[in-house]
Amino acid sequence: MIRVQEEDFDAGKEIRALTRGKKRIGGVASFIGLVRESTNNETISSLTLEHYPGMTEKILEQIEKDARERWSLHEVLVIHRIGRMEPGEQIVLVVTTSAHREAALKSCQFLIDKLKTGAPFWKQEDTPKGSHWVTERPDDINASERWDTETKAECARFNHGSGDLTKAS
Amino acid sequence: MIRVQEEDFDAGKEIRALTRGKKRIGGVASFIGLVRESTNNETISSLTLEHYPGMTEKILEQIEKDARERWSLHEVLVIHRIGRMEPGEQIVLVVTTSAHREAALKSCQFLIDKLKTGAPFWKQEDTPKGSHWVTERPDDINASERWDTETKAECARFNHGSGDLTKAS
Amino acid sequence: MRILYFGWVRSKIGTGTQDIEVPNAAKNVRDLINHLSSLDNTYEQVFRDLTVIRVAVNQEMADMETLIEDAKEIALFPPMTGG
Amino acid sequence: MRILYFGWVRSKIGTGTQDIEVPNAAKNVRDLINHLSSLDNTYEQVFRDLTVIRVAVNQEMADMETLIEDAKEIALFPPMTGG
Repeated sequence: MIRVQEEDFDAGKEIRALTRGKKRIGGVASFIGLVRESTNNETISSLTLEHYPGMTEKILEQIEKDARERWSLHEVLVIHRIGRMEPGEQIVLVVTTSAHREAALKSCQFLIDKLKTGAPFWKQEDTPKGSHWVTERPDDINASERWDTETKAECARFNHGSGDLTKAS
Repeated sequence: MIRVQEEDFDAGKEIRALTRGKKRIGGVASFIGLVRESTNNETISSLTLEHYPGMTEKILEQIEKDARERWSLHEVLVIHRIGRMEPGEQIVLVVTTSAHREAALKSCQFLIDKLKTGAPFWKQEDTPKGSHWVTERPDDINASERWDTETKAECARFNHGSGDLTKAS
Repeated sequence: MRILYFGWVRSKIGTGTQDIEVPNAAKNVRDLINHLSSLDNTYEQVFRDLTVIRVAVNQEMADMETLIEDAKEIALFPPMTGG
Repeated sequence: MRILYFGWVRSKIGTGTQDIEVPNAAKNVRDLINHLSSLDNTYEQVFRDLTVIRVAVNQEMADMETLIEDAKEIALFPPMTGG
């Protein structure tokens, strides 16, 4: 499930709603991205996120679909905020659930890695010296691309409980 | 921080308490382990966890220390429940926080992998056919051991923001 | 044709959306950008280095050679920085 | 000396804690286990296959060859299954 919204989110509440009554889930992995007070030794007073409405949702849905092809997952949730945020505020939440922890943890990392450079969001940082657009980090490009070189067979190694999942309604 | 307790936990509340006012944290990774309703096609009516009081806390503190040597982490929290739990209940919570996502996600996986086979907990499953002690899974042993063959240099590659962290009070 | 801009491309051009008449000779995205650059010095500056420009045609990632004949919506923007 | 049992080892022995007089000749964990097995058939059965037995001496992981001279507390248990 994909949500793009201005409002903050309650990760605990979202995780509870996602897993309630789903007794086949053995592992829940989550990642929360926060606005930091400084990057590259520069003070950040606020961050503004803009996106491409319509395309953002399509791309995030495709990334979720790609994750589900690689791992046997039960529930998946991505919430990405847009608009203005201050240091300490939550930007993004990724939650993945599976019978086993490996699929949940790997797919959580996959989703956040992929959406960093593959979903149409753009960050602008406000600093005491003025505003600037954030440029993409080479580490983020590498983190995304490593998943493309990793074979699906490699992922399948961590992919437990697919038999169970097939039987799920 | 390590907690071994009978009571359930609220992951969202724990994460909020851990990150509140810590504006140098950019990524929060978490893992929640849940009791599944069945394993190996056998129905589980409940799970009872026993542990070695005193040693459990020492071992978990050592695993946290090992994680902090491998990655630049801010806050770390492990809550492990003991006693009787029913399907759908939470067993364990691991939360790691760092300036960047890679350190948070990797260390979260490290902690859960290590405590599965390295901390003195023992699970007993109650099924309609009776109770039995859970045996260790070969996959869990492999998941723990892969961290020992992975060099610390490999981890350092993901280890951003250590300069920042050194300056932290 | 509707052209959308995001990030610093939007900031520099000064608007996020434009409806533009594209000449029939413009077959692909590169042609469209060349047309824009011929119109105004601002476009020429924004699109001088195409290695820092990403493009989506009808909300799907595309490249400079993608044909625009069936395009309803073309977006031009810098590398994405989400998460 | 205080001996602790956990998991199925505890279930089979029927208690989690015992205070035992260990003969001076028992130098390491293996000697201690042999001593226990000599006392009672239950111990002999539990400790027949030592590949499934793990040990901690003074709350630190140890093995069958670990010396027990300074041990206050020795724990015998199956492989751990936490998380």
